This record gives sequence, C-alpha cells and structure tokens, in this order.
Amino acid sequence: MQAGALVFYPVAALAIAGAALVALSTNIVHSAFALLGMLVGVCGLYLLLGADFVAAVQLLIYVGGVVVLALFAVMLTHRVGDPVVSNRSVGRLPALSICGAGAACCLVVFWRVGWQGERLAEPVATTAAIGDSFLKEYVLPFELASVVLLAVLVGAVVVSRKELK
Amino acid sequence: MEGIGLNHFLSVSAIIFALGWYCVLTRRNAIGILLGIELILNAANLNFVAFARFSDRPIDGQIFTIFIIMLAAAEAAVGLAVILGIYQNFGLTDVEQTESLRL
Amino acid sequence: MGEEQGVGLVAYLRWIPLLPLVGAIVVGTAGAIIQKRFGKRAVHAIACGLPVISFLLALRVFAALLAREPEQRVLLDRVFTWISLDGLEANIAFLADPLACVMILVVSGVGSVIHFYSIAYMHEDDSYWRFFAFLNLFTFAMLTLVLADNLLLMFVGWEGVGLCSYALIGFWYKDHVNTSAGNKAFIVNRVGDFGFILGVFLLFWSLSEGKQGTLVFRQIAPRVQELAGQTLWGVPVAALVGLLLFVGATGKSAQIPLYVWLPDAMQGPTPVSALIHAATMVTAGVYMIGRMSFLYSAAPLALEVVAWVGALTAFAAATIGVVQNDIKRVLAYSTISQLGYMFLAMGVGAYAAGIFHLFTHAFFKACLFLGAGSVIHALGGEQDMQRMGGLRRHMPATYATFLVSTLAIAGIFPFSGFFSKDEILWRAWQANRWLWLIGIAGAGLTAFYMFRQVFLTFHGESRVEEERMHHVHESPRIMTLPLWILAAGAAVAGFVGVPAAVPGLGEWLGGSAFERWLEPVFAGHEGHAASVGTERLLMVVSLLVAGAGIWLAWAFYLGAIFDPDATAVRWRRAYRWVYHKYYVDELYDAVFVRGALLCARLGAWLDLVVIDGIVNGSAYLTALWSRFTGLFDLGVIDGMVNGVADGTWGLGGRVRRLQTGRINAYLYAIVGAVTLALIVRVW
Amino acid sequence: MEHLLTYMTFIPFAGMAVILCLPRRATSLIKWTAMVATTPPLLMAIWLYRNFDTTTVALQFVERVPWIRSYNIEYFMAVDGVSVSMVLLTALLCFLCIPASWGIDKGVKGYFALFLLLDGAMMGVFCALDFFLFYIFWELMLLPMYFLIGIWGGPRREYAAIKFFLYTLLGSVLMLIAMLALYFHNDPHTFDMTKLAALSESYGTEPVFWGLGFQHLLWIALFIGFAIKIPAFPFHTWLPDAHVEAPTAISVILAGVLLKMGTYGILRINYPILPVATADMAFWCLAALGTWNIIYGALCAMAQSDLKKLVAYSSISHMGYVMLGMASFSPQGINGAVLQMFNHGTVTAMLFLLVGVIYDRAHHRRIDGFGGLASIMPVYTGVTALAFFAAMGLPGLSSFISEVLVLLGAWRRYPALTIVGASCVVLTAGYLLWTIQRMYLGKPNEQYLTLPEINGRELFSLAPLGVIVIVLGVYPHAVLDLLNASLLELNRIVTSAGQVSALALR
Amino acid sequence: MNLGSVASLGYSGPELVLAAGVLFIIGGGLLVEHKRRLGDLALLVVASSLVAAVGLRIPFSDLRIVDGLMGWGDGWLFSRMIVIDNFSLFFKILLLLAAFAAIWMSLGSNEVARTSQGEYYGVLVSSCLGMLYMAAASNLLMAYLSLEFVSLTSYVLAGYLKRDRRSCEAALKYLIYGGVASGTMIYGMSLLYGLAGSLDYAEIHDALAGGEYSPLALFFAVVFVLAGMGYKIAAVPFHMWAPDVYEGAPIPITAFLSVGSKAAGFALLIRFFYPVLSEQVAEGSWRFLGGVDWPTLMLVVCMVTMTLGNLAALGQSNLKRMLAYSSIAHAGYVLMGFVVLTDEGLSAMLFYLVAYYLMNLGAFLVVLVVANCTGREDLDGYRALAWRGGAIPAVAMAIFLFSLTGIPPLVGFIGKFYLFAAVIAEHRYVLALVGILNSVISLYYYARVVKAMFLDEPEGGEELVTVGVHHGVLLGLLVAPTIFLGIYWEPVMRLAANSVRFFQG
Repeated sequence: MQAGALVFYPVAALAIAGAALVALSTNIVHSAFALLGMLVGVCGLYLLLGADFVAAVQLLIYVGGVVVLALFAVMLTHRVGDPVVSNRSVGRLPALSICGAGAACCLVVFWRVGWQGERLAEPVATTAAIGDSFLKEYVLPFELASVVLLAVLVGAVVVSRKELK
Repeated sequence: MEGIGLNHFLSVSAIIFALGWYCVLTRRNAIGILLGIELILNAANLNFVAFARFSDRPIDGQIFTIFIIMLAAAEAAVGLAVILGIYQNFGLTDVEQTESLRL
Repeated sequence: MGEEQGVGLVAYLRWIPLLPLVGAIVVGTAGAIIQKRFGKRAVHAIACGLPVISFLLALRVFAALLAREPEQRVLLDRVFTWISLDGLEANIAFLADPLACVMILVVSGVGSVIHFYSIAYMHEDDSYWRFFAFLNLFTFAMLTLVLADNLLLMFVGWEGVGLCSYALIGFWYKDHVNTSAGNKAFIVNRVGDFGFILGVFLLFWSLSEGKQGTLVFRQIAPRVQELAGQTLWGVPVAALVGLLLFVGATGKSAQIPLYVWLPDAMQGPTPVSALIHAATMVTAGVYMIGRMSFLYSAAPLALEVVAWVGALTAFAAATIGVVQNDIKRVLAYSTISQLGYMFLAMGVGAYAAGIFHLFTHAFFKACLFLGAGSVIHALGGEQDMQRMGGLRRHMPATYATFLVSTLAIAGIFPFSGFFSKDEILWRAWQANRWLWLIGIAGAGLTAFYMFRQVFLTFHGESRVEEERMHHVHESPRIMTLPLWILAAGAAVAGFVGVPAAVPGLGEWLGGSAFERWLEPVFAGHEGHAASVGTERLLMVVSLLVAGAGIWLAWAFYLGAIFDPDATAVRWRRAYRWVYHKYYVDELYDAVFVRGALLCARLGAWLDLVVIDGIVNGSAYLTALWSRFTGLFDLGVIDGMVNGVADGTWGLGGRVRRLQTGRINAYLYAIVGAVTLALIVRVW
Repeated sequence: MEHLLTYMTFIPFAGMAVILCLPRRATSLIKWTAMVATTPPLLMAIWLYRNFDTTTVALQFVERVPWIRSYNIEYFMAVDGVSVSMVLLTALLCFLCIPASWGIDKGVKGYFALFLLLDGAMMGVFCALDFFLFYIFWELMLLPMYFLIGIWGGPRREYAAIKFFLYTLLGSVLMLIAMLALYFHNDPHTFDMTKLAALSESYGTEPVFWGLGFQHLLWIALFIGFAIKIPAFPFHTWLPDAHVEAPTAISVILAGVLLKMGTYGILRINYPILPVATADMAFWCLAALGTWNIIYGALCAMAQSDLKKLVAYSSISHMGYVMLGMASFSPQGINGAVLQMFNHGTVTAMLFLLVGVIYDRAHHRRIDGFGGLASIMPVYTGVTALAFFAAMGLPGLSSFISEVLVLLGAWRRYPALTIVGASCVVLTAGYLLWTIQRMYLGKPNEQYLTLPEINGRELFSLAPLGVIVIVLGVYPHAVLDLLNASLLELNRIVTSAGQVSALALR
Repeated sequence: MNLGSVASLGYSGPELVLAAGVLFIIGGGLLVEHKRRLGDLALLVVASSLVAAVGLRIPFSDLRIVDGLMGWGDGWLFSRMIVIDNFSLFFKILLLLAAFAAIWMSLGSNEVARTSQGEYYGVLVSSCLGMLYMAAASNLLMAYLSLEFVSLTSYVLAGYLKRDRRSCEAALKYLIYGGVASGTMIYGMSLLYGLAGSLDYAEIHDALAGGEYSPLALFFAVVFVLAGMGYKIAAVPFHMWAPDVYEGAPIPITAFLSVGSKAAGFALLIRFFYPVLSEQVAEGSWRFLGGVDWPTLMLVVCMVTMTLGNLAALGQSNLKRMLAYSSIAHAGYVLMGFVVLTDEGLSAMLFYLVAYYLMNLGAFLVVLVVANCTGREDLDGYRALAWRGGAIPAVAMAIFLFSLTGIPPLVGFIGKFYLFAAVIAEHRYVLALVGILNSVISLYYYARVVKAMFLDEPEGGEELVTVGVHHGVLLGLLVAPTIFLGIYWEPVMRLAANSVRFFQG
C-alpha cells in the first residue's frame, strides 16, 4: 500500500532527523527541542504500527514529562537567558566509527534474517486490551511500578532539595 | 502497508539507537547524555512496538514499551535531581568537570 | 658372617681408641673447670694416662696376635651396627691384624711419649686443657682410622684426624697466620677426602654388580677379582678406585699435588707437628694403601701412579728442604719427602718396606721435631736457623738425640733409616731404574739438608740474639726423656727389619722379622726377586751418596769450602724457584682459592641481581602493567578517544586531555565492547 | 592414644585459643602457656617414636573421619616412618623455639598465638593423608609465617614477608590445580592419597603437551609447589630474605621444618601417586637440580657477609643433597635423603639459634664485624664449632651419615653428578672455616670484650639438638630404622614404574 | 504450578513485608522525632522479611533446617511473571541478609547520620525489594523492571551524601552508565522478543529450542542483553562505573552494592543464560542452545574481568576503590563457574557468593569503622591500625582480606576451591591457571593493607580506632562464619547445590 509508505518515510525521516539533531547539535536547548521532534516522529511510527495507546502515552509522558524535565534541568542549572548553553562534543571521529559500525552490523543482520512470524496481524484497539492486561497477567509489574515511582520520587526529592541546615 | 515491512521499522530504530550511542559518547553535558539515553530507549521502544505488530500477541510488546516510557521518566526525574544536586553544591553540569574520582 | 674362621673375637679392642676419646670428652667439656679447680696436673693426669693405657692394650694386642698362628692373626671387636642398609654394612667394629698392630703400637706409643713431652712444652699456656683435649681426640681418631674394619669407619678416623690437625694447627688462634694454616690444612685435606669418598662409592657399587656390595676390608679382599673387566669412563674400575683412594692419601699424607698444607701446618705447637704432622697422621695415606694392598695389587696402573707420585714428591720436597731456614719447615719438607719414599715403596709393591719406613720414620722424625721443639722452647720461640748456631754446648741432650735421628734419616748404617730406606730403593731398582735414580738423588739431598740443619743449629758460631742467649738452657727432664726414648728407637728400630742381604747381620737375624710379621697381611701381593749382589751394591751406593750429602753440607756450612750465599746468587734463578717452593702455593691460591671466591661472588651476584632481579622485575612489570591498566580507564580509552580527536584540534587539546570527563570514556567501554563482539561475530 | 595425631595437631591450636583469651599484659603467663602447649606434642611424638612399628610399611595410628561427605573429603590422619621422623623434628623444634623466643617483647600475645598456630599446622601437614586436608594445613602455615616474619622481623621484614608469601602461594595454587585434576581423574572422586596412589597406573603418560603426559604435567605442577618450599633453584630467592629478616625462632622453624615440607611433599605425593613421571623427571628435576642446588648454595654462601644469610644459603646447599638422594632410587640414597632432612633440621636449627645468640648481644650479624669471640665466649664458640662441623658433614656427627648415604646412593645412577655434588664438601669446609676464622678466631674485637657468655636459656634450646647431632652420627639407626621400610616401599613403587616408562631410569 | 495474582500473594511474604515496610518507613519519617528509630524499623522489616523467606523454604513437618531448605512448592507466581524455586529463594535469603547487614552498618555510620534518614532507609529497603524480584523474574519485563528498580534506587543511594562531591559525582556517573547499559539491554530484549515472539522465559526457551530463528540475530540480542547484566555484576568491560561509585557512595551503600546488587545481577544472569538460553542435556550438565556460543564469550569476559580487576587494584591507595576493583575481580572468579555449563559450576558460584557476602561485607565494615573514627579511607589511614587500639578490626580485616585472597582455612578458599574444581572437572586448565595466577596477584594488594595494619610502625599522631558494640557484634557475626565455613562448610555447600534448581514449567 503506497499510502503506508507515503506516511512512513516522512515520519521516519522526522524521527531520524530529530535524533540526529539531538546527537549533533552543539546547543543543549536545541537538542532538547530536537528530541521533541524525534519523539513526535516515533509517535507517528507507533500510530502506523497500530499502537494508539502507546502513542498517546509517548506524547503524554515523553513530550509532556521528559522533555519538560530536560528543559527544566537546563534552565535550572544555567543562568536563564544564557543564549548558548554549551553542549560540546568530543571525540566525534572514533564515536562515529564505532556507532556506524554497530549500526551497520545491525542493519545488515536485520535485513538478512527472517523474524519470527513476520506477518501482519489485524490492527485492534489496544487501549482496552492493555488495561485488561495491567490488571491481569501484568498486575505485578504494574503494582511494582508504583513502588518504583514512589521510591524514586522520594529519593529524587531528597537528593535535589537543598540541605535543611 | 505493503512495501513497508518490519525491517523498515527496525532500520529506523537501529539508526536512532546508533545515534543515541553516538550522543552519549560525544556529549560533554550531562543533560545531553541523558537525552542520548532517551534516544536509545526510544529505539528499543520502536522495536517492541514493531515486533508486537508483527506477532501473535501484540499486547506484550506494547506493555513493555509503556513500562520503558514510565521508567525513562523516572530515570529522567532522578537524573534531574542528581544534576540539580550537583549544580546546587558545585555549580556545574559539565561531566568534564566531574573528575575528582580518579585513580 | 661365615668367613669368620680364624678371627679372634675380643672385646677389649674397642678400648684402645675409646680411652683417649673418654679423655678428650672429659677434658674437652670439663677441662676448664678441672684446670681451675685442680690445676694442670689433674688435666694431664687424665690426658696422658689414658693413651698410656691404650698403649698397654696395644701391647696386649701384639701379644695376642703373636700367640696365634700367622695365618690367623686377626682380632675383631664388633661393637654395634652403625649403618646397615640393603647391603651397605658399616659397623662400629675394630680389626687388629699385624699391620694394624704395628700402627697402634706406633700411634699409642709415640703418641704417649709426645703427650708427656707436651706437659712441659705447653705448661705456660692457659689453654692447656684444650690442647690435651684435642691431642686425646686426635689419638682416638687416629686409632679409629687404624683399627677400623671397614672403609666408612676408617673415613671417620680419616676426617677426625683432619679435624684435630686443623684445631691444633690453629691452636694459638689469636694469630691470623695460625688459623689460616689450619684452614688450609683442613680444606686441602677435604679435597683429598673428596677423592677418597668417591673411591669408596665406586668400590662399593662395583662390588655390588650381581650381589651385595661391601665396604668391609676382609670381605673386599677375596672379591677384588670381581672388579676385573669392569670399566668406568674407559678406565678399569680397580685402577680408578685405587687412584681415587690415593687422592685421599695425597691429601692426608701431603703428596704432590696436595702437599702444600703441611709446611704451613708447622704453625702449630711443636708436639703437634711431631705427633700429627710427622709420626702418625700423615702416614695414614700409606697405611691406607697398605690396608688396601689387595686392591692395588690388582691395579697396576694405580700402583704406577703411586710410585711416581711418591718418587717425585720425595725428590721435590727434598730440593725445597735444602733452602728452607725455618727449623720446622725443613723438617716439614723432609717429612713430605720421607712420605714420598713410603709411597714409592707402596707403588712398587713393597708394602712391607713402606710400612717399615713408616715405622722407623715415626721414631726419628718425632725425635727430630721434639728436638726442634726443645730448641725453640729454649730460644723462646725462635725458629730461624740463621739465628741459631752453636747450641750443642748448651743443649747436649737435645743435640745428641737430634744427631742420632739425623743420622737415621740420612740413612747411615746402622741407624734405622738405613735399613728401611735401602729396602725401598732396592725394590724401586727392581721395578724401574728411573724411580731408583730419583730416590737415590733424594736420599743424597736428604743427607745434605738434614746435616745442614744440624750444622746451622748446633755447630759453628752462635748467631742467637743477645737477650735470647741468656735464657738458653737445656730442656727439663720431662722433655728430654721422650727425646731419648725416641732417639733410641731411631737408633735400633731398624734391626727388626734388617734385610737378609745385609752381610752378617742380616743372615744372623734371619732376614727381616718385620716383613715376616706383616706377611699374613701382604701375602701374595709381594713379589721377591733376589739378587743379593746387586742389593749389596746398591746399599753401598746409597751410603756413598748419603756421605757425599753430609760432606757437602759440611763443606757449605761448617767447612767454609763453598759459600752458600754465593752459590745462591750464582744459581739465583733456580734458587728463587726452589726458595718459593716452585710457586705452587701461589698457583693454587690464584687458581683454586680465587677461582672459588670468584665463582662465589658470581653466584651471589647471579642470585641477587639476575634471579631476584627477574622476580622483582616481573613484580615491577606487573606493577607497571597495573599502572597501565589503571590508565586503561584513563589513558588508553581516553587516549584512544582524545588522541584522535585532539590531534585534529591542535596543541590546545593536549592540556585538555589531562582533564577529560571520563564518563564518555566509560561509555566507550560498553559501546566499544558490544560493537566489537558484533563485528567479530558478523565477520 | 587412639587419637594421638589429632591431639598432637590440635593441642597447639588449643594453646593458641587459650593465649588469645589471656590479657595482653600477662606476658610471662603467655610465654609459659606457649611452653606448656608445646610440651604434650613433644612427649606424644616421643611416645609415637617409641611405639611405632618399624617393621611394616602399613600406615599407623590411622584416624579416619568423613569431613565433607559430598566432596568425599576426609579427616584422614596417619603416619608412616617418614612422617614420624618429621613429626618428631617438628615437635622438638617447636618446643625448643619457645625459650628461644623468650626475648620477644613486642606483641607477645600475637607472637605466641601465631607461633602455636604454625606449630599445629606443621604437625597437620606431616600427618595428613587426605590431599585436601594436607593442602589446608599446608596453606595454614602461610599466614602465621607471614605475620611472624613481617611483624617481628628485621629491618626489611615487610619485603621478606611478602616475598615469602607470594612465592609460596604461587607454588601452592599450582598444587591446588594438580590436586583437583587428580581428584577428578578418578571415579569415585577422592582426595585419599592412598587411593590415589593405588590408582597410579591410570594417570596417562602418553604425551599431551610438549611431549609430556598428563601425569608429567601434574608432576611438574606439584613439583614447582614443593620446589619453592625446598627451595630449589631458581625458586629459592625468597629464602635468604626471609631468613635474614625473620626472628631467630622463626628462622629455626623455617629452615628446620618448613623446608622439609618440600621434599616431604615430593616423597609423600609425587612418588607414590605419580611414579612413572617421578622416574622420568627424576634426573633433571631432582638429581641435576639438586646437584646444582648443592654447588650453587655453597657458592652463594661463600660470598655472604651476613652470618644469617650464609646459613640460609647453606640450607639451600644442604637441601640439594636431599633432592639428589631422593632421585637416586637406591635404598641408601633415599634413606640418606630423609635422614638428611632430619639432620639438616637439627643442625640448621642450631645454627640459627646460635646466630640469634650473637645477634641478641651485638645487634648485628656481619661476619667481619666480630673476631676472637672464642676467647670472649668460649662455651658459645664450642657449641658453634659443633654445629659448624656438623653442617660440614664431619664424620661422627649426624650429617655425615646422611650425606654419605645420599652420595653413595646417588653414585650408582649418576656418578658424574655425584662427583660434582661431593666436591661441595670442599666448598662447605671453605666457607664455614673462613667464617669460623673471621668470627671466632683471631684477636678479640675490643668492642665486644664484655659480651656475656651464652646463658642457660639459650643452652637449653641448643643442648638437645647438640646431643641429637652427636647421637645420630654414632647411631643413625635411631632414625633410619623408622624410615627404611616405608622408603623401600616408595622406592619399589617408583623403580618398578620406571621400567614401564619409555624415558626413564636407564 | 502456575498461580494467579491472588493465590500468589501467599508466597510473596518477603516482598509484601518489604513493600509495607517501605511505606511505613517513609511515612514514619514524617512523624517520628527520633530518626534513628527508622533505621531500627528498617532492620526489623528486613529481618521479618528474612524470616518469611526462610519460612517459605521450610516445610513445617521437617525440623532439619538444612535439608528442609529444599524444593518445596516450585512454581510461577503472578501469571508467570516471577518464579518461586530453590534458586530464587536462595538469592532472596542472601539479598535480604545483605540488606540486613547494610542497614546495620548504616545505623552506626557517621556519614549516614548526617542525612535524612527516613528516606534513606525507605529507599534502601525498596532497593532490596527490587533485588528480590531480580532473583525471581521469569519474564523479560520483570527482569527489566526489577533491574531498573534496583538501579534507580541505587543512583539515589549512591548520591545520598549531597554535600560530598564524590558522592554526587558517583550518582551521576552511575546514572549515566546505568542508563546506557540498561538501554542497550532492552534494545537486545526487544530483538529477543522479536525472535521468540514472547517475553516469557519458558516460552522463549521453547521457541529457541524449536530452532526457527537466526543465530546471528540471537547473538546480537544476547550481546546487547549482556551489556545490561554485565553492568550489574560489574564485569569487564561493563565495570567502569564501579570504582567511582564504590568510592563515592556512602560506605554501607558501597557494601550493599558490592554484595547485594552483584548477587542480584548474578541471579538475573544465571537465570537468563541457563534455563533460557541453554538446556540440560544430562544430569548436572548443560548445553547452550544452538548457534549462540555464549560460554566462549563469557570465558573471555571472565578471564579479562579477573585479570583487569586485579591488576587495576594493585596500584590503588583508597581502600574503597581498591575493594571496588577487587570486587570486579571477584566477579571474574564467580564467572569461572558460569562458563563451564555444569551444575557444579553453578553451585560453586552460589557458594562463592555466600563467601563473598561474608568477607566483602566484613571488609567494608572495617572500612566503615576506620572511617568513622578517623574519617580516612586511604591506605595511610590504616597505618599500624593494629597497634593503635584497633587490634580487633585489624585482625578481622586481615581475616577478610586473606579470605578474599583465598587462603585456607577461610571461606574464601573453599569458594575458590569449588570454582576451580568445577573448572578443572571440565578440563579447562588454562582458565584455572589464569584464575590461579590472579589469586596470587590479588594477594599482593590485599597484603599491602595487612602490611600497613600490622607491619608498619605508627608514626604517632594517628587517631585511635575503637570499635563499639554495635559494629563489634556484626564484625563477630561476619568473622565467625568466615572462619567456621572454612573448616566445615558442607551444609552451605549442600544448600548451594540444591539451590541450582530452576523451575521451568
């Protein structure tokens, strides 16, 4: 279906371009915004893959949470109004060669091997199924996640707040 | 979606993954590195969703993805907290300058 | 043991060596206390009494042997099993046969006499008790050597006498020269012992081809023919055993090439020189060859070597003796020379003659030494003959006994040396005319230097320093009595062995009683070829040569016909060569002593620098490597990263390299390792 | 006396426990406790010696209790003749070393506690017949030794201690590998040395690595472990340092007992368990190396200026005789080797005690720094002379018998090596006599005219050893009788195995 | 047995106790005046959890505890999310013990006393909870979730000393490193999911055993996953965080990380590689599933880990840092049992972890004692420790260090002995030799500490070191088994051997 391809390539391009900008930009604020682009692109890919709930979560948590957190971090740790916040890179050449080699290996292998059951299942509405799973077979991770969040948030608060004395 | 198969998605994720690696390898700024980690996580997420789409039980992969997103957020929170802690105490975020731990 | 027929088992034999040992232990451990509490008298009462009892026991042995049939003159005293391991039987057992009997008589007899002499000679010394302890210990060791019934026990005595010799040479240990001489004696003897013990091993294992080996003399004797045909490294085993044992003998008996210690050994007190380095210990080698005569007779090659070494030593030592000025050193070289004669005798198969010379030599040489000791005692320690002269008036007894002994050693009829030496020369003549020629030349030299000594010491004008002259006196009775006893021996001992060839006397005595006495021991090993006429002719020749030697000595030193100094100058190159004892000491010192020390330093250096160095070096390398791997975190990965990167940024990066935030480098480890694994696998 | 060996091994441990409970300041109480704790093992060792049946090769006083069932590890203690002699030596030296340590004033509690730990471990090594148990005791000696050298030693003690530790640990870990390889080779897996020996034919000898068979590789691994203890060239350099720095009593133990463990281990493990390899390797690894040890040790000793170092190197030389004798595979040689172990234990103990005596007085050990001690300390000099001459192998003293037996035994198979080895008697005489001359003879050194004579406590340590040295020279069968049966059996095993092997024992 | 959510609660005693404890502690932090009480509460929580865990293993009919600690009620819980079997229970007990000791140490630590303690203990206990799940996870999701849980809490704990620059840096480096490692790991997990079509361990195993997959892709997945697990056990080359974090973190946390986190990592590693990626071919012997030769890969990792760890430790002068490198090296030793593919190897690993628990915790405890008294962690701070009042900690330290070296009769030797035994039983002599040489090298730096404590003379001016009852008791509790298990260890070994039993459905 050409339509799929038509949608796929721009969205994929957005994701990759965003990622590339995150990796390459010398300004941390730019990077953070580029991440936003990447997230949106990936979100599009999720939608293409029929994962509507995941896409929603991606937008809510990542865009609404993580990126904002990152920007907060940038702003809190640098004087506001500082136009260029350093995000220098070092050792690009070896990093590029290593990562390039890794990516190349992956790509070669992915394209060569056949994957388990490579056939397209009918897209279904996932939200209900996911919700169901959370309370059935995935109830333990679900509950555990809450403990994780509790502990992490308490810890994060303790670590980040100013000393009382 | 003929023509666009599993491997297309995997390729996108592989590229993002590699860019994530590149990012963490080259960034000097701790926040920059954290952003790189997000790239890596997103690559994995994309894989999960893609594999889920092409498997019998699509839910497993998507649930995994949701947990990854959740933990990524938690990690970002901790990361922010630590960076803030360092900033408050020492006023810097360049990992370049965090070097008192040496041989 | 089945073959013990004809052996008399007795239990008193053990006391002959053990009594002096008891003395040594008592005096050695408690001597200081005894001396302090009861005086020196108590010390020498113990130390001299016990050897005398030994001597009496030796006489009893003699009587007991005499009472037996000649073929059965063997007494055995088995004390206890010492070592018994799979055929190696070495017991504490003592064996007395005619040969051993001669030796114990000499050792305990002459030994006792010298013990008495020492009472006076050592009286002034604070370590009186120590002297007697060692003297007794020596007597024990020597008697053990002689009475041992197997080679290992003999070796105990063999080394034991070496120890005592060492201790007594260095008796006055505060003087470095004395202790060095002791060391030299011990170490040179050790070289000999090394050969000896190897000979023992070789003999044992050669005999154990097929059956069990043995080291017991009486068991070896009948089995010597088993050695025939065996070779080791191309040398017949019998000869090799003989030669190795002879190496031991050259050490103990101061023969070429191991004679160098004996002259130095004169640093010891004079009684020691008399007892150990003249009468007894140094003859152990001769005795050993006599004891092993059955073996040597089966090894002509070994005998030949023994004979030549003996002859050459006899001559060479005599030449050195000619130029010595120290009264004791002359005697020392004379001892070496006389021992050479004994070995010459052994080497030509004249065992009985060799032992006979040993017997007579014990008397006259002991007497000479004691006489020299008497002179030294009188002169307050002076030993240089250049500073003596004219002493016969002051010390008549010493002079008389000294002269008798000198005549004996020079081989003047009818003193004992004449009979024993002529027997040897005669047998040498029979074996090889060259040996005889060397021997007779040596005899002439002997007469010359001995009379040179007599003339320089006792005749002529006194050259003694003034203040010493005041003290010159005849020695006390306790010292002169031994001199007389020994001089008597020197004078008459020869008559027990008068050869049948001596006109009148020999026929009257019916040939040599000494030889007959020893016949059971050496039976079958001695060849006799009788040509009485030649023998008599040779006797005359040797008398003439001795006379010529005496005349020359007179001509040089008394008659003033020749000037010794001028002669020395004229022949100065030869003189210096001889005067420095052919530079053998220097040679040995340079080669062996310094060689050993060099090896030692080399070894220590190797140990310290090389081996330890390797160990420490590897430790160092490990440390270095660890620093490297420590830098692995810091330097290598960072370097890999930054080296490439900064290289492009120019010099400024160099500074930065030292302060990289290493978290990137850390991450390289993960990423790099994973990628590496992937690449390796895909590739 | 059913559990005699256990008592002997564990009474010192109990003593250690008691000492640890005592107050730190009660130094004399601690010392006496140590004395009391070392006495029963000595008495038991003597009782053992008296009641040991010398006519049989069977193990005696066997104690066997399963320890770790799942791994088939047993608490298996027993003795044969060789062990009895070593146990006797250990008990005696440990007992005598307590008075020799009386002068320790730093950390008394720790010193004696560690000493007793060492004592028990050494006993255990000589009694254990389960390889695992053996290994445990073997390693157990390491720690106390490290501390005893490292805390109570001389100026360079730290270097010496760590060197000792590293060397011996290296050896023992190789031993561990070999032990495990042996264990897994048999089915059912076992550490029982007697069972391992009974199955000796099953350890392959066909080449697997550089022409060496499985059995040979095991042999080499074990040998390196033991060679370090002996110590054989080139694994010996820990010894001079350790000896020089260790306190007197520890030097005594080190030289008197620990060195013997190397050769004991070879006899106990390599010989019966790996007989073919033993036959194959004997020439190079034991005989030739032993001879080299003899000469090399003597040469190094000759070059030393420190008395203690000299004695240490002489130990290397004397242990070479043991190796040569072991490799001779003749009844005389192998008996001589073990007798030499015993004799060296007593003689070298005397030597180190004597060095300690003079060091306590003059606070240095430079041979050239003395002179004329004979007139200052005559009794001391007399005892020293006895020890020196015993070390020299003078007939009538114990070492003579063993050295002669070794050389005699070795001659048959290796005449050339024997000649080289025997030539060392000259070197030994050389360095010892020169030492005597420089230290004891000559003019008294003005500086030391007032040195006090050897005292009763020191004599108490020395006298029994001196008596043994003399008695064994006159009546060596006191020890030889113990050894003969066991050693002949060992010899038979190896020689009969040697005939199987292609390389071996020509 | 495959239980649903409600039924599973009956077997989740330890975890429930911990979870409730976390709430109580954090909540209590807001109410309680005396913050130290919170530590006591945490101790109580962990102890009761321990009781519950032990209780799970003991059938009430049999009072012989050791024999009782064996297979009973194996099965999946919570719809195959986690598994309860001998293996997981063994690790749960070990991990709870580690937490127990860490809390005990924290109670006496001056560093910790200056922080907000309620949250500290809450996070610590929750970290322990995460570890318990790591030991039991039988699903990729659970594995990732629990691992990340532990990681996140560890970051917080490592950075807990806010005013200590080293601590903050440690947290940051740990965070970044952990993020990258776990990101890489889940990327691998996603590939695995793609290959096997499932997240469930047993189903993955079946799928792989079915053979319809590309070995190359599987290898990629395994390598990526290994990055995450290797980071948890601090194996080279995923070890680099360890020295910095160990040095920077508060000492009790360092101890907890080096023992607990590592043990949990091993639990995860073993369960992933053995029941999932291998199959049992005979009694006690395993075979990796076709194509992916991970044992060879791990062999390289193992040898490199111990060698690099030891060599890097040689030059360290900070005790914590030295112990960090040493703990890397010990991970390498433990991996020796991992590569031989036998039950002996696995049980040796478990035994070694027990030994490692005792001796490494002990060593850190002494470090804590010294740091409490002198504030120093460098080697010079240990100078003549034995001679300035600290004889007891010095002796204990010597025992622990020698045990770490592997010298009998201490438990470390027995641990190494079993590892070497497992290796040699499979005729891996080269590996054994490398291990042995490493043991010798390790002696060098351990002995350096011992030397400093005993052999060096005090220079004067050093502070006295005293050990109070609180730490003294724990010291005794650690020393006694270190020695005792070196002499008689059979029960523990039996326990370890029996714990090598995985529930696979």
